Amino acid sequence: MSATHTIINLPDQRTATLPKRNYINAEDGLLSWLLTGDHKRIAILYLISITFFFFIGGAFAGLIRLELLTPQPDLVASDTYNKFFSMHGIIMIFLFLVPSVPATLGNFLMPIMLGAKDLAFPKINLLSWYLYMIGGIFTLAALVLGGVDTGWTFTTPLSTHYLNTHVVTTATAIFVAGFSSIFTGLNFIVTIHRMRAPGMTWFRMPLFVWSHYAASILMVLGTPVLAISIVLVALERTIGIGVFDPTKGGDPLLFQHLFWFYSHPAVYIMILPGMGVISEVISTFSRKRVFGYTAVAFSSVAIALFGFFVWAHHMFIMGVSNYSALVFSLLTMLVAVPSAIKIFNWAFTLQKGSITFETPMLYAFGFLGLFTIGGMTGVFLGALGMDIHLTETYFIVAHFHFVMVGGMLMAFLAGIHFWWPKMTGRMYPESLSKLAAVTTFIGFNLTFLPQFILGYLGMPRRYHAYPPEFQVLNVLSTAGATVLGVGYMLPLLYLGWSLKYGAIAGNNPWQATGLEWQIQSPPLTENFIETPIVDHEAYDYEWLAHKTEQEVTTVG
Amino acid sequence: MSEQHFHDPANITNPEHAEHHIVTPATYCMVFAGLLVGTAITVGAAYIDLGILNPVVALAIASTKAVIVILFFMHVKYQSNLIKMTVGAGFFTFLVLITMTLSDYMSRAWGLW
Amino acid sequence: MHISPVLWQFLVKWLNASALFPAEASTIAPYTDALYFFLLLITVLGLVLVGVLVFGFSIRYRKEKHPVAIPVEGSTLLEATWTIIPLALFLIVFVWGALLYFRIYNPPTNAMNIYVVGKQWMWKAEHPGGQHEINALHVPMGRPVQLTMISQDVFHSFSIPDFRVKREVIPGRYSTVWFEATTPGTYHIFCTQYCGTQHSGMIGEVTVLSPDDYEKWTQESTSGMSLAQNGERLFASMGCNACHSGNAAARGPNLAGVYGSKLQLTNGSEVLVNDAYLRDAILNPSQHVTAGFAPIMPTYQGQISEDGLIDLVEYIKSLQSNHRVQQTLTTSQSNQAAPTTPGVKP
Amino acid sequence: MALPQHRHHFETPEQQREAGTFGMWLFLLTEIMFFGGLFFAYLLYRNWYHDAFVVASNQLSIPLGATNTAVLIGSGFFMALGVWAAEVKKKGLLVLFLILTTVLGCVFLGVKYVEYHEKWEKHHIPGAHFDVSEFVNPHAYGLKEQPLAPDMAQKTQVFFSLYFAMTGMHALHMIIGIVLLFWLTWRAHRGEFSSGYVAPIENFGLYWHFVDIVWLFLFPLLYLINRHPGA
Repeated sequence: MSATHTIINLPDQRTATLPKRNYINAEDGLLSWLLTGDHKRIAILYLISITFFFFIGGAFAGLIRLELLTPQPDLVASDTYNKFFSMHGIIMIFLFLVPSVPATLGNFLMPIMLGAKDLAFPKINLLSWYLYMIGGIFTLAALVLGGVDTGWTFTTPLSTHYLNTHVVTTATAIFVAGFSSIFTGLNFIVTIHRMRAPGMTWFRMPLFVWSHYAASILMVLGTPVLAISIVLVALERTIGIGVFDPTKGGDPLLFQHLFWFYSHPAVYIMILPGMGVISEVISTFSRKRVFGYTAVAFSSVAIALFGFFVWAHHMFIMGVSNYSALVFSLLTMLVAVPSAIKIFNWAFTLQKGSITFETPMLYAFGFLGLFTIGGMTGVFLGALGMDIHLTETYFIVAHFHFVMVGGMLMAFLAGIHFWWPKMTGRMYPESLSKLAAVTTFIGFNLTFLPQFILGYLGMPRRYHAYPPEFQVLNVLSTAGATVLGVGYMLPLLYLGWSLKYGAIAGNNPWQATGLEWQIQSPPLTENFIETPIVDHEAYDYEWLAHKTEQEVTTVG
Repeated sequence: MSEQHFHDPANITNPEHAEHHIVTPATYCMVFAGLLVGTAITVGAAYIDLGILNPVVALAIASTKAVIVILFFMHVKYQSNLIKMTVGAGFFTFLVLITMTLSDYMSRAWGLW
Repeated sequence: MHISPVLWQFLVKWLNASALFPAEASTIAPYTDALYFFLLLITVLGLVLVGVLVFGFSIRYRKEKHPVAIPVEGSTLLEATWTIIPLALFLIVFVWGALLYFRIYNPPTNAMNIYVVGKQWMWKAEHPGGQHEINALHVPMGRPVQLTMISQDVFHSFSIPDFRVKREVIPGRYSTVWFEATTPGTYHIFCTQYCGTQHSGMIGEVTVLSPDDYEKWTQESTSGMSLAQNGERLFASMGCNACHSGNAAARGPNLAGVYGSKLQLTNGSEVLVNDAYLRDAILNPSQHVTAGFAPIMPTYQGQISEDGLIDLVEYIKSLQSNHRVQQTLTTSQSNQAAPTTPGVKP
Repeated sequence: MALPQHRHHFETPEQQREAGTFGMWLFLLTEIMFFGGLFFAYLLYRNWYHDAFVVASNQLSIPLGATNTAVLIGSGFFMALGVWAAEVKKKGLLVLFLILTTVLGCVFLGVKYVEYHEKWEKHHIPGAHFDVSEFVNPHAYGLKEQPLAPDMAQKTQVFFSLYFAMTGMHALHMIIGIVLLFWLTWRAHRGEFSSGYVAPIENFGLYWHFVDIVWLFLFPLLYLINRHPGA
C-alpha cells in the first residue's frame, strides 16, 4: 500500500524514539508486573494468558476437525473425542471469549478513554486476573488429570450422575473464573459512573465504553446465577443432594433454566465489547463520526436488557411449555433488532467518509459480513418450528461460530491491531497483517459455511463418527480449519516480531480522535499528565484537525 | 463537595451524588426494636391458620424487614439515586428470573413435570 | 496435471454419494423447508444489502476519490427504517415459526402410538402389538405416527432429519413427537443431545414401509404378546388388581374407561388422564388421589422399569371397552387363584 | 483531603468513597442473583411438594431459628453502630461494636452447628444416608405429624437439599464475614478508621447487613412453612 492509501502518520523513523518514561519501563522485575495495580499492565497480563488459552483451545479445535476428517471413529477413542470438544468449549468460552476484549482492550483503554488515571479499584482488577489464572489452572489441572467430558453445558443428570471425569475440578474452575468476570464488570461500571473526566458526559463517551457498560451489567447480574447452578451440580455430585436429580424429585430442566439464564446473556457479554471495537475502527478509518451515535449506544443497552429475557430459546425442544416457548421466541425476535440497527449504522458510517483500508478495517469488514450471517442464522434458530430441525445439529455449531469467531474474534483481532501501536508503541507489519486478515476470512468461511449445510442435513453436534454421506462437507470444513489455523498463527508471529522491530508508532498513527490517541504511546503509568477536560463530542474529527493545527503552530 | 475541585457540573455533583449522612444511634435502636418485633410477629403468624395467606404474610413481613434494613442499616435512604436504582436493578433482575422461569412451569401441560 | 483414473473414479463416486440437501420424507418436511427457504432468502437479501452498502461506500468514498470526509450526524428516518423493516420481517418469521411448531408438536387424533425408550446408548421402540426393536423403527407410509418417548437415564434427543422432527427424550417424563412418512425407504435416527461416551453410536434407522409391507412386518416380528397383554401380566403380578378390581367396594378406583376421561382429584383439581398422568400416578400416587379414595397406594418408584410402565399404561389404555373389562376381571380372578406370574418384565 | 488512604487516581476522597459504596452495592447485586437461583428452586419445589416441605420444615426447631434470627439482627445492629462510631471517630466504641458483631456472628454459627448436628444424627442430610422412615411412620418416633405417603416422603430430601444448600451458602458468607471482621477489628484497633476514613467499615457493613437480609428471608421460608396443626 502506498502512502496515499493510508492515513498512517508515523514520526520520522530516523529520529523517532519511544517515550523514555512509559508504563512498560516504569518499574522493573517480574514482581512489579505480578503485583501491579496499573490497569495497562494488568491488560498485558491478561493478553498473554488469554492468548495462551486461546491456542490451547484452538489446538483442541484442530484435533476435533482432524478426527472428523473421516466418518469412522479412527483417530481417537470416543471418550477422548468427547473430552476434546468439552475442553475446547470450556476453554474458549470461559477462558477466552468472555474475558477477551473486556479484560485486555477494555482494561487497557477504558480509563484512558474516560480520561481517568486508572480503573476505580486497581487491586480488585489485579485480583480478577489472579482469579482468572486460578480458574485457568484448575482447568489445566482437569485437563492434565484426564480431562472432562461433560461438554461446556454440564447437562444434568449426565454431569451429576453418569460421568466419572473431573467434573468438580472443572466446575471449580468455571466458578472462580466467573468471579473474575464479575469483578471486571463491577470495576467497569463503577469506573464509567464515577471516574469520567470533567466534561466527559454520557453522550460524549466513545461507543467502545457504551458497549462495555452494557456487557458489564450482564456480567454482574448474570454470572452469579451460573455460579450457583455450578455449585449445585458440584454438591449433587459430591454429597448427592437432590435439586436437579429426577430420581429424587428434582427437575433437570431447572438446571437448564438457571444455566441458560447466564449462558444466553453470556453470548452478549462476548459479542458486545467486540461491537464496541468495530464502532471505533470503522469511525477512525472512515474519518467520520459513527452514524447515529445515540442509536448505536442505546442498541447496546437494549441488547443487554432484552438479553435477560430470551434464555429459554435454548430449550424449545426440551419440554418447556408451548406458551413460554411462544413468549421466548417472540422476545428473541426483538433482541435481533438492535443488532440489525448496529449493522446498518456501521454501514452508513462509511457513507461520505474518506475511507482507507488498514488491517483493523479489513477485520472490521470481515466482522460486518460474518456477523450479519451469524445474526441472521440466529433468527432461524429463534423461529420455533425451524429450531426443531436445526437445534443440536451442526447448523447451531456454525451459527455460534459465526457470531463468536466470525464476530468476536474478528473484532478482537481488529482491536488488537488497532491499539497495538498504543499498547506497545510500535507498528505491526502492514502487508503481512493484511495477508493474515484475508487468510482468516477465507479460512473461516471455508470452515463454517459447509457446517450450515451439514446442519440442515441433520448431522448432530458432538458426534465422533458420522454417516459417510456427510464426509465431503466435513473434509471441506477441516481444510478450512487448517487455513484458519495459519491465519491465527500469523499475528502471533508478526506481532511478537514487531515488539522489537516494528516501526515506532508515535502518539496517533491513525489520526483518531479518542482520548487514548492524544497521549504518548505507550502511555505513562498515570495515563495523563494532567486531567483532561473534554470539550468536544466523541469522534469529532474537526476538533482533531483543529488541535493538530494548533500544536503545529505552537511547537513549530 | 466543594466547588473549586470540579469544573464539571455534569459529573460528580448530580444526580449520582449525595451528601454523606450520618445516621444516629437512636435511629438504629428503633430499627433494631422494629426488626425484633417483626420476627416475633412472623413466628406468631405461622401458628395461625390463614390458608393461602400464610406464606404471603410471612413474605410480606420478611420484605418489610429487609426494606427497613436496606433503608436504614444500609443507608440507602440517604444515598444518591444511583445507589437506589442499583438496588432496584438487582431486585428487578431477580424478578425477571422468577417470572420468566415461572412462565414455563405454570403453563406446563404435564402438571408437575 | 495427470490424475490417476482410480483416484478419479474414487472422487466421482465419493462426491456422488455425498448429500447436500436432506430428503423430504414426511408431510412436515415441505412446510419446514418452505420456512427455511424464506429465511434463507431474507438472509441473502440482508447480506447482499450490507455487502452493497459496504462495498459501494468503500469504492465511492475511498480516500483517493473522496479525500475529505463530510460529517453526517445520523438520520431518524433511516434509523426508523432499519428498526421497523427488520422487526416486521422477524415478526413474520416468528408467526410462521410458531405455526410450524404447533404443526410439528400437535399430533392428529388418529395417530398410531409407538413407544420409544432411550438409554445410554440405544433406542428401544415398542409397538402396541408387542414388536420390539433396538435402534430401528418400522412405520407405515401415509399414516400419522406418534412417538411417546422417555429416557431411562440422561437427556437424549430423538431426531429424524429427513422427517424434520426432533424432540428431547427426558428422564422421568413422557415427551411426544409425531410424523407422517410419505416415501418408503430408510432414514437416519440420531440422538442429538450429548449423552456420554457412545453418543455418536446412539443412531438407528427408521424404515418406512408401504401399508401392505408394514402389515407383513407386524405379523412377522410380533413377539406373541402385545404391550397391553404384557401390562396385564404385570398388573396381576404386582397385585394391582387387589385394589383396582373394578368392584363397587374396591379400595382403588375402577380403571376401565379411565383413559381419556377427566378425573376429579381429592385436592379439588381436575385432570385429563393421559399417558403422562398414568405413569406419574403409578410412581407418585399420593399426588394423584382420585376423589373419594384414601391415599393408600404405595409408590412403585424404582420397582418398575420404564418398559414395564409403558406396558401398564398400554394396558390401562386398553381397558376402554366393555369387552376388555370383562376379560380383565376374569384374568385377574384367575391370576389370584394361580401363583403370581414370576419375574417382572425387564 | 490529605488522608493517607486517598488513592491517587481519584480526584477527591469523596469520589473515592462513593465509588467504593457503589462498587460494594454492585457486588451485592451479584449476591442477590446468587441466592436468587436458590430461592427460585425453593419456590418451585415448595409448590410441587408442599406436603413434604411442611413436614420436613416442622423438623426444624423454631426456638433455635428464632433465637438465631434475633442474634443475627443484633449482630447487624452492632455493625450499624460500629459504622456510626467510625463516622464520629470514636475508636474505642468502634472496636467494641466490632467485637460484639463478631461474637454474635459466632453465636449464630454455633447454633447453626447444633442444628446441623441434629440433622446428621437423624439422617436428614441428603445423600446416601438419607432416611425417610421418620416421615413415613412419625408415630413410631413420637411425632404428632400425619404420616406421608412413601413417594411424598422421598421428596423431603428435596427440602433438606435446599435447606442445606441455602443455609450452607449463608453460613459460608457468615464465615467469610467473620474472617473479615477479625481483620477489620485489628485495623480499627490500630486506629486506621478513626480519622474520617470509614469506607472499609461502611462497605463491610453493607455486606454484613446483606447477609442478615438473606437470613430474614430464609427463616420464615424454611422454618415457618406451616406450623398450625391440622392444616
